[in-house]
Amino acid sequence: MRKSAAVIVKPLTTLAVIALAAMLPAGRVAAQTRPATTTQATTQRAILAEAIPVAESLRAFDLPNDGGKGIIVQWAKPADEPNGVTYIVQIARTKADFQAGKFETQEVSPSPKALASAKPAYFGYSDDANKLYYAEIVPAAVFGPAKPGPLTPERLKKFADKGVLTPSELDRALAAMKLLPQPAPTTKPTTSPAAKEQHKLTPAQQAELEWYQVLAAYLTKLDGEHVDAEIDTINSAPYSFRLGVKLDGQVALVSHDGEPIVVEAQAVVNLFKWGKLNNLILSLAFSAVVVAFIQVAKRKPGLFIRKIAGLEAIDEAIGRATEMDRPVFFTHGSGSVTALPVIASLNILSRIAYRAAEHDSRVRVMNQDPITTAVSQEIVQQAYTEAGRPDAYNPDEVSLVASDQFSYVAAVSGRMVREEPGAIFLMGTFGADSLLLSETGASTGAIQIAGTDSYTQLPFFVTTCDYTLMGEELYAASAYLSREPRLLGSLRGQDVGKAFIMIVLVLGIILFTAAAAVKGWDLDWLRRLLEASNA
Amino acid sequence: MFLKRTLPLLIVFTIGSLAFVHDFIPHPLSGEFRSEMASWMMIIGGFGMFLGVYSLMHMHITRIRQKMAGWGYSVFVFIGAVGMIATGVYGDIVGVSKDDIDLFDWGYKYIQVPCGATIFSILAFFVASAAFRTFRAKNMAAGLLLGAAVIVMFGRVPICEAVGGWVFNDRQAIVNVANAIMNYPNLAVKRGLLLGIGLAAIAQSVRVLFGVERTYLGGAD
Amino acid sequence: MPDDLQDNPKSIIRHYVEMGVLALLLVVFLAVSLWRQDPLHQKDAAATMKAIGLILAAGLTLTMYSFLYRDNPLFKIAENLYVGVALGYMAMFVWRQALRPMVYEPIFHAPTWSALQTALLHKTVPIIVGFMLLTRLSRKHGWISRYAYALMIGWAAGLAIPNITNTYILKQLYAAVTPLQQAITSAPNTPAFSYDWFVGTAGPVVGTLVILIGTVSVLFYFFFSVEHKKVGRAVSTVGIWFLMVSFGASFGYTVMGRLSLLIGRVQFLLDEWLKIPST
Amino acid sequence: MRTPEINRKRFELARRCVYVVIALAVIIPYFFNPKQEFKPMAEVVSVYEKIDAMKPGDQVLMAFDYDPSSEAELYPMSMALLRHCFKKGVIPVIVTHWFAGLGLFEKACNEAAEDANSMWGKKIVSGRDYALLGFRPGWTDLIVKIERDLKGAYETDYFKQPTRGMKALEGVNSLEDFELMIDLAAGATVEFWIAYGTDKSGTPMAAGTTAVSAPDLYPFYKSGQMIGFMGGLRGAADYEKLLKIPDRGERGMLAQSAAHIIIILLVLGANVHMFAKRLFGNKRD
Repeated sequence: MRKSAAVIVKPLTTLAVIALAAMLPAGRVAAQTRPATTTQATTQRAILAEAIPVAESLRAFDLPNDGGKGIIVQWAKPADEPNGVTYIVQIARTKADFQAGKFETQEVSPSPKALASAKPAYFGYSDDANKLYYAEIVPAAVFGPAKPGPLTPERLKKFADKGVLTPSELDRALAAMKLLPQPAPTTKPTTSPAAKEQHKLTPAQQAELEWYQVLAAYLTKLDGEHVDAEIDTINSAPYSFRLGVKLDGQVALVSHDGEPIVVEAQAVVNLFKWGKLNNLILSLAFSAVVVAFIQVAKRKPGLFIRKIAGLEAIDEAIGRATEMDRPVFFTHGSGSVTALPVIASLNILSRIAYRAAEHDSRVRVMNQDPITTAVSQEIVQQAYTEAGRPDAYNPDEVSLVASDQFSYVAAVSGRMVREEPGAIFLMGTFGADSLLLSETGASTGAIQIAGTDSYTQLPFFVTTCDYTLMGEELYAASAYLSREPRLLGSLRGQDVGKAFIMIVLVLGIILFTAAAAVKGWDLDWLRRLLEASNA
Repeated sequence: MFLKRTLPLLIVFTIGSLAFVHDFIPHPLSGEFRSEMASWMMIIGGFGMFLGVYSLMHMHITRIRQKMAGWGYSVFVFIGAVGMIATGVYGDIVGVSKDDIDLFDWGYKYIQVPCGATIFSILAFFVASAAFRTFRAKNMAAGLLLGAAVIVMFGRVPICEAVGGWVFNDRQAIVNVANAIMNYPNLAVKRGLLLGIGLAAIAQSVRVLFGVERTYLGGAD
Repeated sequence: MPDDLQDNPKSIIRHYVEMGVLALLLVVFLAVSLWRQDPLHQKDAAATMKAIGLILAAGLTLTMYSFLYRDNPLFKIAENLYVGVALGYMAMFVWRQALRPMVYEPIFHAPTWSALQTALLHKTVPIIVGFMLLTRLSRKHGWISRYAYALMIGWAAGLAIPNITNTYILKQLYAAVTPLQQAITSAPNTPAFSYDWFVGTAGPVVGTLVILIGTVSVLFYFFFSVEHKKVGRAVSTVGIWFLMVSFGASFGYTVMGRLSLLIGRVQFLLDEWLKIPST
Repeated sequence: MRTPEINRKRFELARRCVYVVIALAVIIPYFFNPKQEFKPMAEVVSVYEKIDAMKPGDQVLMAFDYDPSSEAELYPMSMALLRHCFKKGVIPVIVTHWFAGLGLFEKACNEAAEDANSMWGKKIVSGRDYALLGFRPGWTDLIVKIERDLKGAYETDYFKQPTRGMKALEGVNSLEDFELMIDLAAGATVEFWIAYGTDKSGTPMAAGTTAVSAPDLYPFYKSGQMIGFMGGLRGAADYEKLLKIPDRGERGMLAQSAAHIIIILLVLGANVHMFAKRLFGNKRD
C-alpha cells in the first residue's frame, strides 16, 4: 500500500522539482534534489529501466535546411513512459571525452513540444512523428565561445598588434581611457556619476572621450565578428552524443551490452530550405502562368473580361459634367507611380481625358507625387491629341498640389468647394484622405466614382460615392478600357491563381474533415503542400 | 537606348532574381548578402526622402517667386520650414542642454502635433455625417452594411455590456454577436481579399522582374 | 478676398460679416487663453514658453475645426504653417536619423583608419546610387536615376514573391482549410442542442463553413474571366453580401477610431488649454 | 440622383447639425465619470498575458509606427505597454518607420519612466531598462535588416549612444532573439512586419492599430501569425484595465459610448423616417 502510494506521490514531487529546476539556473538543480532512500532507489531503478528508450532508435544527424548550426538527436518514445522522467542528452567533442567526464548535458522534459510532431518541417505530419522525441542541439550554445572581456589597455594593444589601431591611435585611445569616469560606489538617483564626472572635463577632453566611445563601439563590433567566427567553428565540428533518462537525480544511459551507446554527427551548411519547396514551386508556377498569359494577350488582344458595373458610369458622369458645364476632377490619392492602383488609374485617366476632350469639358488632375504628375501630364496631353484637340490641353490643369497627405486633402477640398465639379474621380491609393475627399465631394453634389485597392478605405467610398470599383475591379476596369496586354494577361493569370485557391479551399476542407474521421489518414502530402515553413 | 532602357531592366531582373533565390538558401553567406543589401537600400532610401523634401521646398519657393495665386500662404510654409531647420541645426551645432528650451522640440510639440491630430480628427465628423446620410436599408446589400455597422459600433463600447445584461441577462450577448461578425464573415472577406492582394502583388512583381511593367522608369525614352 | 466673390453685393457683405465674426472669435480666444494660461506671470522662461505653446496649439486646433464651417484665411495660414513645420521636421530627421548615422558619421567620424576603410567598403556603392536617385530632379540627367530605381524596385520585387507567397497565400490557405477538422476533433463533449453545444460545437463548425463560403464567394466576385450568369451570378451576389457585412463591420469599427481622435483633441482642449480637470 | 439647390441646402444643414451633435456628445461626457464596466477583449488579453509571463531582462521589440495624427489612439497603447514592461522589468527596444512620431516616443518613454519611479520606485534609465533606437528609412528593408542584424541597422540609438555594448541590447541582435515583437501601427506596417519579419524568424507577434485597420488583422490573428492585437482606443482601454492603471483609454470610453449611441440613433432615425415615408407614400423626394 505504502509502496504504491510512493509510486504515485514520487513522480508528482519529481515533476514539481523539475518545474522548479526549469526556473532556476542549471547549477542549482543538484542542490534541489534530495538523496533517495534505498527503497525509493530500487523503485526508481525499476522505473528507469522501463523508461529507457529502445537503443536502435537513437540517432543523431545534421539539422536539415539550416546554415550549419544545429544537430538533431532523436529517439523513440518508450511505449510505457513513466511519469516524471527527464531525458538527458550528453554532448562531448569526442568519444573519449565521455570517459574523462568532459561532456555537457541538455535536458528534454517529455511534453508534446518535445515530440517530433511539433517540428513538421523536419519530421513531416505522419502519426509516426508522435512516437519520436527529438532534441535540437546547437553546439555553440553548449560549448560557448570565450566572451571577450571589457576593453583594457592590454586588449587595446592586442588590437594594435592586429593592425586595427595604428600606433598613434593606440596612444590616443590609452590617453582617452584615463578620462573615463571611475565607477563610483554609491549611486545617487538624481544625476548619474558619469554625467557629473563629465561636467568637470574640458571641452577637448570631452571630445576625446566621445571619440573613445565611438572607438569602443567599433572594437566591440570587431569582437562580435570574432565571436561569430568562433561560433561557426564550434558549430561545424563533429560531436558525440549519449542519451539517458533521469529520475530524481539518478541517471540511466541507453546502452547495448552494458556499454553506453554513442552516436556521432556533424552540422553541415545546407544549400536549400527544403521546407520552402512548396513556396518555390507555387511562386514559380504562378509566375509562369502570369508571364504566359501576358504573351497570349499580346498575340490575341481580344482576351475576355467580364463587364464591370461602374464603367458605363464613367461616360455618363462626363456627359453630365458637360451638360452642366462643370469641370471633371481626377485624383490619384497618395500613391507613387510604382503603386499598382496608380498604374491602373493612369490607364483610366487616359480614357477619361479622351472622353472629356471629345465632349469639350475640362479635366483637372490633382496629384501628390511629383513623378505621378509628370506621367499624368504626358497621358492627358496624348489623350487630347488622340481626340483631335491638342490645342485644348493646358498643362496647368494637371498639377502637383501638395506632397503631404493632409495639406493635399485641404487643397483638393478647397478646390472642390470653389469650382463645384460635375464629376469627381477618386482612383488610386488612398489612406485617411478617402473620406475627407469623398465627403467634401458629396457636399458639392458631383457624381463621384471611386476606385481603389486600399481595402480599409473601401467602406467609406462605398458609402459616399455613386460607384466604387473595389480592389481588383480597378485593375480589371483599367485593363478593360485600355486593352493593355500586360494588364489583361496578368489579370487572367491571377484568375487562374484564384481558381486554384478556390479549389484548394473546398477540397482541403473536405479532405481534412474526412481525415479527421478516418483513423490513420494523416494527409501528410497535403499538409506539406500547404504548410508555410521557413526551414 | 541600351543605357537608358535595357541596362536598367537587366539590373532589375538580376537583382530581383538574386533576392528571390537567396530566400531559399540557408547558407550564412546568403544571409549576409540579404543583410548587406538591406543596409544599402536603407541608405538609398535616406537619399530618397531628401528628394521629397527638396521637391516640396522647390515648389513653394517657385510659388512665392512667381507670385502665383495664394503665394502669400506659401510664405508661412517657408517660415515653418526654415524656422524648424534653423533651430534644429542650432541644436545640433551648439547643443541644447536639458534645462534650456529647445525651439525645435517646441515647434514640433505645439505646432506639428496638434495640427496633425486635429486635421485627422475632423474625420470623426465626416464619418458621422456619412453614416447618417447614407446608411439606409434600401436593399439587401445596404441592409447588411447598415446592420453590421450598427452592431459592431454598439458592440465595441462598454455601454453595450450594461444593455446586454439588462435586456438579455448576459453581459456578453451583444459583444458576442459583434465578435462573431468580426471573426466569421469579416474574417472570410478579409482573407479572400488578402489572397487576392497576394496574387496581385506577386503578379505585379513578376511583371516588374520581366520588364513587362516599366511605368516606374518614367519618361518616354 | 476669395476669387469666387465676384460683384455680388450680398456675398461681399456676408464676407465682411464673416471676417468680423472671425476677428471677434480671435479676440475671445486670446482673452480666454491669457486668463487660463497666463504666460506673462510664469516662474521661468521654460514655463512661459510652455504657456505660449499651449495657446498656439489650442489656437491651431480651433482654427483647423473652423474649416468644418467654411474655409477661411486663418485656416489657410494654420494649414500652411503646419506643412512648413512638418517639412522642416522631416528635413532635420532625414539628416539626424538617416544620413548622419548611416553615412556621415561612419565616414567622417570614423574612429580609426581601419574603421574608415570598412565604412567605405560598405557605404560607397549605396551613396553613389543615392546620388543617382537625386538626378531625378534634373530634366536632362533624370535617366540616371533609373539605375537607382532599378536596384530598389528589382530588389523589392524579388523579395516580395516568396515572402508574399508565404504570408498571404500559404499561411492563409492552411489556416483556412484546417479549422473544420479542429472544430470537430476539439469539440467539447456536450449534449446536443444545449447552450454549450451551440457555443462549443455548432458555433465553430457553422463559423468555419461561413468562412469557407465567404472566402470562396469573395474570390469569385473578383473573378473576371467568366461572365457572372446563373450560378455565377448567385455566387457573386453572396460575395457582395459578404463584402457589405465586412465593410459595415469595418465602418463601425472605424467610427470608434475616428471618434477617439476627436476625444483626444477635446481632452487636450479642456484639460491642457482650459485647465478644467476631468472628474 | 441628387443636386437640386434646395436639397443641397438641406444637406449642408443636416451635416452641420450632425457636427454639432457629435461635438456635444464628445464634450459633455468629459465632465462625468461614472464607473464603466467592460470585459477586455480576448485579442488584448493574450497580448497582456504574453508580456505578463515574461521574466525580468527579457527583451521586446516594439515598433512605434505612427505619428502625431494618430496620437489619440496609439499613444495610450504605447504608454500602457511601456508601463507594463517597466513594471515587469521587461526591456522594450523601440524602433520606428515613421520619423514624425519620434518626439512623441521620447515623451512616452520619459512619462512611463516617471510613472515607474513614482508607482513602483523603479529607476528607469535609457540604454539599460529600455532602448529608444529611433528611425531609419527603408520600410521593408529596415525589417529585413533587423530580422538579421539589429545593431547593424542601428549603430547608434536616438540619443546618439552606440548600440554595441548597450546593456539593454545584451544578447539580442536579430529578430528571433526577442521574446515578442509588437507593432503599433497607423499604416500598413503590420503586414510588412509579418511578411518580412516575424513569419521568417518565428518570433511571436502582436500589434496595436488604429481602429480603421483592426478588422484587417483578423486573418492574421486567426491563422496564428499574430498572438493578439489591440484595436483603437478600446484596445488601449482594455489593456489599461488589465494593467489596472486607468488613463486616457478608459477615460475616453464614456465619450465613445455616448457618441456611438448618438450615431446609431441618428442612423436608425433616418431609416425609420425613410420607411415611414415609404409606408405613407410621401410624394416629394
